[in-house]
Order: sequence, then C-alpha cells, then structure tokens
Amino acid sequence: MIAESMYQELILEHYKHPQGRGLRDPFDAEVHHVNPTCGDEITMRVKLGDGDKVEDVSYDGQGCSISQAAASVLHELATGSTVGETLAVVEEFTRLMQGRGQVEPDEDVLGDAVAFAGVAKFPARVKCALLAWMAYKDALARSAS
Amino acid sequence: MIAESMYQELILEHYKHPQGRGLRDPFDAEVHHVNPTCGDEITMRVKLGDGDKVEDVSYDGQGCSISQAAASVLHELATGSTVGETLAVVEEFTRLMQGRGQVEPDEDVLGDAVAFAGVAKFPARVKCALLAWMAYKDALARSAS
Amino acid sequence: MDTAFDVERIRKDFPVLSRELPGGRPLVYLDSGNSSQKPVQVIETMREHLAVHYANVGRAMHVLGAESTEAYEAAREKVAAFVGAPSRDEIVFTKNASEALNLVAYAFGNPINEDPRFTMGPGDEIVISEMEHHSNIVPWQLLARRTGATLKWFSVTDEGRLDLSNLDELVTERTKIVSIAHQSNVLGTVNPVARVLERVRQAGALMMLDASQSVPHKPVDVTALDVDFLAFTGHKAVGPSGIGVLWARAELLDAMPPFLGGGEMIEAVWMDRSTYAPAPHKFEAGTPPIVEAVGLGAAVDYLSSVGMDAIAAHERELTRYALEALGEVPGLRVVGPTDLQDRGGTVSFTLEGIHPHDVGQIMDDEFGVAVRVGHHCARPLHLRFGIPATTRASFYLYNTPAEIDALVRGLHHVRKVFA
Amino acid sequence: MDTAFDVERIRKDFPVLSRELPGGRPLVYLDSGNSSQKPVQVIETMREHLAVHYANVGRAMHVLGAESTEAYEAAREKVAAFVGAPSRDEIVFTKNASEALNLVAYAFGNPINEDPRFTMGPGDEIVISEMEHHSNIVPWQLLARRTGATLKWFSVTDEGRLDLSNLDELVTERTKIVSIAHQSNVLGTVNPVARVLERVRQAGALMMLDASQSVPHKPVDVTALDVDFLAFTGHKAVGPSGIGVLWARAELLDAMPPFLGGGEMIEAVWMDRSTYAPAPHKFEAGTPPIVEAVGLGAAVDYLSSVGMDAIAAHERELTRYALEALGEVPGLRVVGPTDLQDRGGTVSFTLEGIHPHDVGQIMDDEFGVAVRVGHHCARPLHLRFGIPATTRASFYLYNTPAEIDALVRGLHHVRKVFA
Ligand SMILES: Cc1ncc(COP(=O)(O)O)c(C=O)c1O
Ligand SMILES: Cc1ncc(COP(=O)(O)O)c(C=O)c1O
Repeated sequence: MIAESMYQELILEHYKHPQGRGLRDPFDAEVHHVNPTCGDEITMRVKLGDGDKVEDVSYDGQGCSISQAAASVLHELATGSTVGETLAVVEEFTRLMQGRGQVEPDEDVLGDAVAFAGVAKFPARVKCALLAWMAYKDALARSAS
Repeated sequence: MIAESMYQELILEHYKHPQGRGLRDPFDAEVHHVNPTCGDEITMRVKLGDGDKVEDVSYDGQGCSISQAAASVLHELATGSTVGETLAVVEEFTRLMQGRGQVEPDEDVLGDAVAFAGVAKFPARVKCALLAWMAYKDALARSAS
Repeated sequence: MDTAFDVERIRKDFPVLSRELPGGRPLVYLDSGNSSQKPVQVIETMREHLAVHYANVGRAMHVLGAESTEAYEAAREKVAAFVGAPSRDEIVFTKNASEALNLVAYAFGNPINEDPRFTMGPGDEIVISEMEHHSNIVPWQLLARRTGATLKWFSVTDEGRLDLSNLDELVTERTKIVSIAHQSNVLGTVNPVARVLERVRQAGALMMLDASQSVPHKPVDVTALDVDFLAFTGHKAVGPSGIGVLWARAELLDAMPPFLGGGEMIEAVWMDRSTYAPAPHKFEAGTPPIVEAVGLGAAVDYLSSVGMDAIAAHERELTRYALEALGEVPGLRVVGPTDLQDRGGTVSFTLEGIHPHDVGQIMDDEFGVAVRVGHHCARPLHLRFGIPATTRASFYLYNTPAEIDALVRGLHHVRKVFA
Repeated sequence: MDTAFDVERIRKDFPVLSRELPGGRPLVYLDSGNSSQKPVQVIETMREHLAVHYANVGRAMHVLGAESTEAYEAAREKVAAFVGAPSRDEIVFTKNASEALNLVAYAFGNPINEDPRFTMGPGDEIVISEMEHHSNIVPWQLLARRTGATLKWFSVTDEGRLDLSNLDELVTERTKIVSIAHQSNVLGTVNPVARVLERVRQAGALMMLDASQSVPHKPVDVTALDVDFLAFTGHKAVGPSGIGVLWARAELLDAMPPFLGGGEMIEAVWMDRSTYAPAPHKFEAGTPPIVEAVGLGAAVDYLSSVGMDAIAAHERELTRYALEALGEVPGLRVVGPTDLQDRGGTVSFTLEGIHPHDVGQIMDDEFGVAVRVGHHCARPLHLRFGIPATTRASFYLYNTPAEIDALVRGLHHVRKVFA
C-alpha cells in the first residue's frame, strides 16, 4: 500500500500521542503561523539556554495529522540540541519536502523526521509538514534578536 | 477543381469587364461602403424612375474580384427592374451568402448571381460578395426617404 | 437505478475509469465537481482536429482554415443549442468560467463605457452570496476596490440554503448586479433563481448566474431562466480544459466595453483608435481555444446523446443512495441539505475528530477513492460553518452505487486508523 | 540545405502534411506564422493526458490530481528552460499571447496598485510601433483610453525596419512602458531590442517584447535579452491552441496587481477581502489550460530535440531561396526586408493589379498552397505602406524548397487567370 509511504506508523503515533504539546513558560519568543490555504495553525514558543542550547520547544495548534505530527517530531528532535544542529535538520527537512519526491533523504541528519519522506510527493501536503518547522525557524530568529 | 465552384468563368468575366462601372448623373442617392476587415470599398448611386423602376445603378470601387464582380452583376440585374423585384434578389442573395454553403440557391430568383454560390463556403469572402449588395440596399432606402 | 440508463455502457466511454492505479487499486472517481473525466468521443474529436483539420480560425482562407473555422463555429452553435440561447452570437468562448465571470466584472466601471447599466462607483452595489466559489467572489471584490462600489452578500442558513429573509434590503435600487451560483459546488444546493430575479428586476439591476455546477448536470435553459449572464466551464462537463463559456443577452454584449484587446476582436484598427467586431468576436481577442471549443462541442453532443434529463435522474438516485449511506457513518455530518429537494449530486461532510486532509489521503492511498478535501475554493462558506475544511464526494453520469459503497467502506477504515 | 537537418523525417511527425486535400491536391502549408501544425508527439501527449492522467491541478490530493499537477508544473519548468527564464515561477500560463499582453496592460493604472512603476494617468506615455500585431496595439489603446495616458509609436521605414531616428524623443522620462514585436509577423523584420532597451533603461521605463513570432523560430533567452516582459503563444510553436505564456521578472510579477480573480490565484478569501498567492499562480485564476500546458511542454521538448539553432538555420535557407524565387515573379513586390539581415522566415508581398484575396483563394483552390492574405492583424502597418492587404508566405521547420517552388508556380498561374 502506498499509504505506508505517507502515514507511517511513526506519524500516526505522534499524531495520537503528541510529544511536548502545550505552551510552556518561560520562553524567549512566541510565534503564530497559519497555512491559509488549509486553515492549519500553530502557536510555538522557544526557550534557548547557554551554549546555543534549545531548552524547550512548546506548541499548540490544530490541523491534519501531518501538521500535528510534524510539530511533535520537531519537539523531540530540537529539545536538548543546539540551535546550529536543529537548523541543519530544518534545512534538510525543507529540502526533502520541496523535492517533489525526487530527493533522497539524509537519514543521519533527519532522524525520525525521515518518516515524512512520503509527504514530499503530495505538493498539497508539503505545507502541512512544513508549518511547524517554518514556525520554529521564525521563532529562533526572533529569540536571537 | 474546387476553384470552379468559386471563380466561375462568369465572375472572372465580370471582373475583367465590369458592366456599368463609373459614377453617373442624375442620381437619387449615393452611398459609400467599406469592408473594414479587408479594405474593399464601393461608392454606389441609384436613380429611380416611375413605377418603382430602377433606372440606373452606377458605382465605383476597389477590392478583390469577388467584390468587384458582384457590383457588376448587381448592375446588370437591377437596372431596368422594379425596386420590389430587386429587393427579392438581394434577399435571396443574402440568404445564399450567409448559408455557409448549406443553402440551395433559387436560380430563378438569382439569375447570373447564382455564380457566387461557391463563395458561401468561405466565410472570409462572403463580406466581399455582399459589399455591393448591402450598399445597394442602403442606397434604395435613402432614395425612398 | 433507472433501467434505461446504462451506466456500465457509459463507463466504457471513459478510458480512465478502467485504469488501474499504482498498487493495483481500482479508480473510484468521486471528484467530478472539481473536474470531470473525458469520454473517448471528446478525446478522439480533439485528436483528429489537431492531426488533420487544424489551422487558425477566422483569418485563413485556405481549406484547413475553412475546416477549422467551421468546426469552431459549429461548436458555438452546439453550445448555444445546449443552453437554449436564442442566438449563437450570444455565446462567448473564454478559457474557463473564471474568465467569463471576470469579463462581466470588468465591463462595469470602465471609463471607456457609456452605458448607464455598466457604470460603477461609490454608492453603487454588487450583491453575491456567502456560498460562492472564489471565482464568483474575487472578481467582484476587485471590481469594488477599483471603483469604490460596495460589495454585499446573501447569508447561508444552517441547512445550507440561500438566506432570502433580507432579500429586499440587500437588493435595492443601488444594486447594479447580482451574481450567484446556480448550484453550490460545496453544498449541492440549487438556488431559487426566479425569486431572486424577481427582486433584481424590481430593482432594475442585472443578474448573473455562475452555472459551473448546473450546466454539466441537468437541463439548463437560459431563455427559461431569463437572467442576463450565465457562465460555465468545459472541463466540468466532460469537455477539455482551456475552454469556458459566457452567455449573455445580445443587447448587453453590445453595450459592454471590450475586455481583452487584440486580433479578431476588432473591425478596423488605426494607430490611435479602433472599432470593434460585433459580439461574440468582440470578446474573443487573439487566437481562441480552437481545439478546446471543438472538444466542448463533442462534449455537449455526448451529454445530449445520453440525455440531460437522464443524467439528472441518475445523479438524483446516486445522491439519495449516498445521503442514506453516509448518514450511517458515526460522527459524519453532512454540510448542506440532507434531503433531495433542490440539490444536486455534491455531498460535503466532516468526520468528527479527523481532518479532511487525512480522510482524503487515506481514501486515495488505500482505496483509490478520489474525493476532494479542503475548502473547495469556497473558504467564506467554510468560515460561515466554522470549519476549516470538508471532504466532498461529487457524482456524475459515470458513477455507480458500488462506488458509493467503496466510499463508505473507506470512511469506516479511516475512522479505525485514527481511532 | 543543411544536410544534418532531415526535413523529410520531420515532415513524417506532422500527420496533416501527408493529408490529401479535397480534389486530390497535396497540402503545401505556408501559413505557420498564422498558426503552426502539430507533431504527433504533441498530439499523443495530449491524448494520453486526457485519457488516463486527467484531473484538476493544485487542489486535488488523489493520484490523478497529483499526476495532472505534476505534468502541468513540469510543463512550466520546460517552458522556463526553453526561454532561459531564471525561475519557473516567472512563467505565467495564459490562454494566448493576446491575454499575456493584456495582462500586462491591465497591470497599469489600476487603482488597486500602489507600485509607482505601474501607475498610469494623463501625462504618462506608452510607446509601441507601427509594425505591431493588433494584439500589441489594442490593449495599449484601451489602457490609454481608460487612464488618459498618451499612446505613441515608432514609425517603420520603407525597407520595413523600425525607424529609430527619433528614439530619444519617443522614449522619455514620461514613458512608462515600451512594447514592441521581437519579430514582425508581416515583414519578418527582427527588431534591435538592445538599442531600444538601452534608451528604455535611461528613461526608467519598462520594456515588453511580443515574441509570438520569434520564440517558435529561433533560440530566445529572456536573460540575455534583459527585457522586463515577454509574451508568446503555444499554437505558433507546434503546440496546441488555448495556451500562451507571459514571462516577467519575478519582482515585477510581485509588484503587479492581480488581473483575473478566482480560484487558485488566492491565498485566503474572506467575503470582504482576499490575499493572493505568489506568482505565477496569482495570475492563473480558475482552472488553467491543463492539457494545453502539457501539450506545450511536449512542443518545446520537440523543438529542443530538433534544435532551435538548426530550425533557425533551416528557415534562413528557405527564406534565402524564397526571396530569390519570388524576386523573379513579374509584378511582385516584397513588403519588408529583401536581404537576410535580421529577418525571419515570413515573406509578405503584393502582386500588381491582383487582390491578395484572389491570390490566396486560387493558390488554395488550385494548388493546395495555404498562404495567408489580408492585413494579418497588422492593419496600421498596411496603411503605412498604402496597401489594403498582402499575401504572406511563412515558413517553419517542416517546409521545403519544393514547397516554395509550388508557391511560385501558383503565382504564375494566378497572373495568367487575371491577365
Ligand atoms: C506578432 C504577433 N503578436 C501577437 C499575436 C497574437 O497571438 P494569439 O493570437 O495567440 O494571441 C500574433 C499571432 O496572431 C502575432 O503574430
Ligand atoms: C461554482 C463554481 N464556479 C466557478 C468555478 C470556476 O471554474 P473554472 O475553474 O473552470 O474557472 C467552479 C469550479 O472550479 C465552480 O465550482
């Protein structure tokens, strides 16, 4: 079944049991992103620590399983890493999503986020997968300034 | 050859040797018609007599063989007939021309003008054939008023 | 089902319906409201025209030019007959329904225009409805912004009907044009044209129908409807992409200023001014969608040969069947009328706790069921119902009750996946 | 002729070229400047898309929707590469070149717009030329009438060249846009873009090229040309009808107000306002010409596989041959350059004492030679030369010297008929 390439067990798992969901204090920056074409929304907070460390990524939102699971996976990957490390993941994830299914994902960089590879073949869903990740990038930029 | 259905000997004959060409006095009405899409032009004068008689149709113009021959044939058919008779011919000629080649011409009514039947299949040429005839109709209307 | 209507024979005319999707899934195409599939009669007509009869139209004096022009103008004649237009000259070919709607919107408030029916400025009003497709909203928003006119709209009731309770306040002597859908592309609702038109006439305004979702599905007669403008699109009516239709009363086409300028819409051109060809050519600038018009001609021939009444009856049975079957899916809520009164074969719904995007994707991935998910280019209508999106199944002459069974089976599975 | 260029093999790709016309005449198609014929590669690509891959684009989430979207967007990518566009997002699909030209004209003087490059009112100037196709005249006339701006134009010399002697007076700081043909559809003249552009840049204006007659016939690279807008049309480039292209710099597409409103050109819609999608979708309202874009993609693939340099060289040889052969027909006068310098394969002429309509009809009737007669949608140019019409032979990759021989034979016969 093709479905398996998109609705990986891991995505459904994160959707049904989102990790780190809920908005938490303290935070350095909060952003609210909307995907106007499908109505998916996310509010995201970032708390940075010493040595460029990402101490917490907290979020709340609504939307399809892809957008919600993407936020959950992002939370897991980012929390505890450095900003530099997470930006590398964001970049690779974006490249994969915008590759129309033609890009070979780098599993070493992506970790669990590789489960979203199947989404890249559906242009309409790419924005869902990217929503949280773009919000995160935006939140980082605002924390820094 | 298909050409024969359009460039009848009679049409070429009238084109090379136009009948009644040249503007003459006296006249009751003069009109100038132009086919803007192809630039064909005609100036036409009508002189009516007693008993609704068409005494003279004189004309001058420039354009393709079809438009010029049509004026010549019109001159021959109209001069000496009554207004009523000629209007019947104009009507039948118009019907034939606008029939896209699907209309069976009434030879009894049309006389020599039946030679133009082949033109009806070429929408682009229909206006050429009708130029003089529409001018004539217009001139009649102005003579009457 | 209607026994005279042989859906299996019809399905054979549509090559894609016997296509197997990747993974060995059969195709269950329930997205005709978005765009319909094409019968071999249309495809072959286009192929043949492209292969051996093609040339530009109007301008050419050679055999191919004459053949191509004849086929193009014959298509206009067929379309005119199909919608009951009094004259073939009232049929303007556009690229889609959206262009037809914009063409009319751009006729208003154009400084070139002198006809009072088409002036537009502050104080003038445009009336649409909350159930419109974006293509019948945005052109009027843009017109209002260009001219300073005011845009107003009918609300939609909880049952998905046009709310006519304030008809007399909405449509007044300030109104210049009312433009509404003949049939909603989300709710399936068929709007009460005559009631609205009566008020439009009292107010001295013009009325346009967006018939994109009605013309393909049931007999539509512009003379009987008695409105002023009507738009529809070829690709939803078993015709090709790239072709739409504006029908308008001849005298209005005469009164409207030209829209797109260029070859074929002119009578004579000087460097500093031009005179324009009579309608419909006045509104067909440049080389028209020739092969597409010819394809649309073949499409209306095809629909007529099946019979629009028979198609409407078939879709009605499918809709009855679908409304019943969907009613039994737990957590499913139909958005739009749940009875058959004044509604067509488009059924949109939500499934509790599951986002339509997920519904659509799993239906496709696992069952080959093609439904549309999202706001279906009718975002304001979804805002009105407080939902970001719906799942929509839309039926056409080639659909069967078995396909609705597949839809329902799929929905049960989706519920299990997300349980 | 170029030996590497196998015209006989190419001719086999075009089904119509082996068609026999009524009366057993062979077809000699010398009207490609009007519209070109289509190779089987294009026809089959379209047929297959219609038959088994068709669905609406962008909006659909099912397999067919994904396939159709992929094919449509791949066509955009092919077209971008074909004209050297820096980004596929700079390619807007329209229904023809005329729509592309109108789209740009409507971007000016729109009250919705705020960018100073696109404001337009009394005192502002638009510059075109006397050799333009009506599609590059009328949109600007209408714009001038809507806004009160002034329309000016380059003259044409007796040799059929753009008269640049008053370039500096014509293009000034009052000029907002200059729009001229890359190659004339009557004279064959290729215009000196760089010289005009230099002045346009000094004046701070924008520049548009009507490349309808150049893109199909020779390598055209928008980056090298360095203009701001470029329009062309699919049907003249072995592609289908119903599809045209506007290329524009990304930042200009961003700055321009929307043109047609509707589905797919929006980001979000409320009843009273909307936000718009980024270009190119911002300018593609409604269902686009999907199958037509896919067909155009196949067309540019076909042209590229033959090679645009090879096509240009082939046409150059045909033009050399034709200019020589026509020069020997008594009473024949070529309107346009009689040398090969900066000219393409379009040769228009008059035959003394014989109206072009008669020439065209007899050529077709008796010889199956399809030429175009009339003013070729360039009436002002014909007025400038004081003639109502010309006969035009235009060549393409599939034409042969033998076909030019047939043309010349036909002309001798025409002279005899009307002697
Ligand atoms: C130079 C030129 N510009 C514009 C056009 C218009 O192209 P279309 O008819 O496809 O809009 C043509 C062809 O008709 C042309 O030759
Ligand atoms: C009700 C309605 N109006 C207008 C349109 C627009 O049609 P098109 O996309 O062909 O312009 C559609 C379909 O998309 C529709 O369903």
